[in-house]
Amino acid sequence: MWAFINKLRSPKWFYAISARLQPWFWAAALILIVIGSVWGLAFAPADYQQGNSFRIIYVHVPAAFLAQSIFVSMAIAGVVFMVWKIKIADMAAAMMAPLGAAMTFIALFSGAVWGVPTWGTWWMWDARLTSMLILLFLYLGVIALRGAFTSRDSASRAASVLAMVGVINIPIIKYSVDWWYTLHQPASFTITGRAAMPLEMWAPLLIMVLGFYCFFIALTLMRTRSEILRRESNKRWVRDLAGGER
Amino acid sequence: MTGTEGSVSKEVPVVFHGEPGGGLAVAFWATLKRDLVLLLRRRSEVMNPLVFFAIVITLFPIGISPDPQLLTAIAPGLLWVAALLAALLSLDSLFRADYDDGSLEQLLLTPQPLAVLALAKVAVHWLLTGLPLALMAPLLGVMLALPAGSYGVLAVSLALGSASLSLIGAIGAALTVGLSRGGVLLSLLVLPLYIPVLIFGAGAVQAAIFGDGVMAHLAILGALLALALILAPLAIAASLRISING
Amino acid sequence: MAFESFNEFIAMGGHAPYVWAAWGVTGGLLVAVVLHARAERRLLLRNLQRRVRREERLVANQGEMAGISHQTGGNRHDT
Amino acid sequence: MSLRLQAHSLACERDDRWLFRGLDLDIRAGEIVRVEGPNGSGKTTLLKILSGQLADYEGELFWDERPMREARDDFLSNLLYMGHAPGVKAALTPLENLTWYQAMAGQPQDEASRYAALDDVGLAGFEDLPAGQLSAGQQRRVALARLVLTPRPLWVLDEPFTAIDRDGVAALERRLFDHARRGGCVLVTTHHELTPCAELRRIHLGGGGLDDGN
Repeated sequence: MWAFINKLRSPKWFYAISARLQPWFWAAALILIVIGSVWGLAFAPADYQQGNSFRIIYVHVPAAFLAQSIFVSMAIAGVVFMVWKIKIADMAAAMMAPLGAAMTFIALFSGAVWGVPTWGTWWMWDARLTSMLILLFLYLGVIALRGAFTSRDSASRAASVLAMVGVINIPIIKYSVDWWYTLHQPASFTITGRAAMPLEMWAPLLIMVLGFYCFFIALTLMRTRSEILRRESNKRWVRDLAGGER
Repeated sequence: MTGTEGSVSKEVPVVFHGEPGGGLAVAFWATLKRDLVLLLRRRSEVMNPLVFFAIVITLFPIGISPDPQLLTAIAPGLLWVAALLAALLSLDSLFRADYDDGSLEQLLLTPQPLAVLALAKVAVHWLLTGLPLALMAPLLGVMLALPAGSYGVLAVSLALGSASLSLIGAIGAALTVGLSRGGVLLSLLVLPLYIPVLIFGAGAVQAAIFGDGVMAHLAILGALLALALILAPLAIAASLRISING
Repeated sequence: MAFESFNEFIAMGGHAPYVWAAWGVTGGLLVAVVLHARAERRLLLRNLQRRVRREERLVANQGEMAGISHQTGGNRHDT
Repeated sequence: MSLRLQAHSLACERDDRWLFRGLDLDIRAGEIVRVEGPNGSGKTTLLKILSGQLADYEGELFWDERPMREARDDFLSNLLYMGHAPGVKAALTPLENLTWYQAMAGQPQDEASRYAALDDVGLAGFEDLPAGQLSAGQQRRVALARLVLTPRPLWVLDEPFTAIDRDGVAALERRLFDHARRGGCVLVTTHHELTPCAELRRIHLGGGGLDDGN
């Protein structure tokens, strides 16, 4: 564990190891997402209540999962950066934020589109959609705060603190929004609220979720490598690398 | 210019100090008192949020409808949202003056824990913003045709909730104090985190109108305040240290 | 297979606009994110190479100048 | 207990630029250390690190031969720091400003000593005026009154001569040398030339450079 943390201090080591890991995650992401998409779109049975509009679940739920997971990952990276002063963690956190915002947007958009055949309206103050909207604001806050500082060191620290504060608040927000929703609309049903789903329905969902996670890891590795090049461009080994890849 | 200037007795040797003993309470009260005096000398800064609160509440009947029934329905949320925005208004200046004149550095360099001293500053913000807003809210409630019997709950919920708002908001203020244009960013960072307080605060007033039990809401507001009291000062202290790094 | 024919698949039992809009936006965004990451990486590498080449030229030039005028106290970088 | 502030191979990197590297310091009682260097060479940053405000540096700091992390509270209760900004509240009177500082230093509240301190820096008669109505030099003097009010062995002063008139500069210089002679220690940055003497030491900060390491 400690050896690993110490290795993480070296961007050079990370650059090398991520180059080897990256293709596997890209391949896994591609395969899983293709299988999940074909299965979910063409082979999974239609929902007896919602018909084929239910197939939106295969993008909505993975995106919503990832949106929350990425925020938690960002906060964990923030802790790692603040406690052990590992710059790689902060670089990764900086690269995760836009993807997290994109995933939150996908979850919101697909949820809104799903709302048309289900509730007959583009927007419903559904508990899940409302928390997703708040999560989007939290993401925008972290991104804006990081962009507002002129000093990168301060930006990193401030974004880390905000991510930690946000991650403590996410469950509180989620529970209070759920509570608020049940208070105001006790009768209506949530789009993904049912537990009992046959295997043919949730197996592709599981595959899609896994595929999205692999996509997130692969993209974060790739963009963190780019960020290393950006931030360490004064270092000798980066210079040699650029010279070598001519 | 006096003739005695610089006449230091040369016999007295420099005194060393041991570990600081007490003094925390003294420093806490001194900071509290200093900030109270400072704000009371610039009374317009204390008045501004209150006037803002009143004006916003006036805008709604004009913008929507003077119908008392409609106003009764939206009054709890309206009063809470307006009070929340009014409290946000004065938040930006919470650490700004100290940052500009250098007393923030001095605050950081006392042997006393920074979190406790920051708490003193937040307490002043609540005493001169949150508490007056809570006391003023029933008056505006009359103008929004709030049913009798909910006035006490409105004031208590605002008093409890605005303390949490001050604590959470101070984190944002501490993060943005080093930025020249932190005001808008501050609202972006802080407002999503205000949502749980808003839900239970407005919920309490609504419950009072419907004659439901109010204690549950107030208890949750109290729990949120307790959590904020424990965690927020630490985040504020960490954020101030980041901001002072510039 | 949940559908009898390809046309039925496209029609999605009347829910086509919704299903395909959600999937389309998701797919489009994923692809865009990947393309952006690739473009970002290429641009960074190109800029880095340009900078390295420029500095090499600079060092080479200064080396020549030092050789001609036999100066040693120049502001040469020993990279 | 002895006054000794040490730094081993201190380095500070700001946004991929080294402000200084491999800086070794050993500051003892009875010394006046003047930190010199061109603008942007990290003088203020060094003072902030040495006064425990900045934590993002490499290398080690020792106070009283203990690592700074352990000795921090003890260090802070022996330190008097004055930054670029004087830390004087414009809406408060000089007397009220000092009241706060006295409380923050953990000293007993004592009005007579506050009057004496203001008297000493030439502010007699201005005690009850809001500091905002005083001149910039007088506001700086309010801050300087802390040197008299709060006896601390280690002074870290960032540009303390700013905005002060010639008599005031001479008096402040006397005060610094006097403090060193009494076994105190002064760490100072200034554009003003200090009169050379036995206690005075200089630290020169140059520019950083391209990093060749990993």
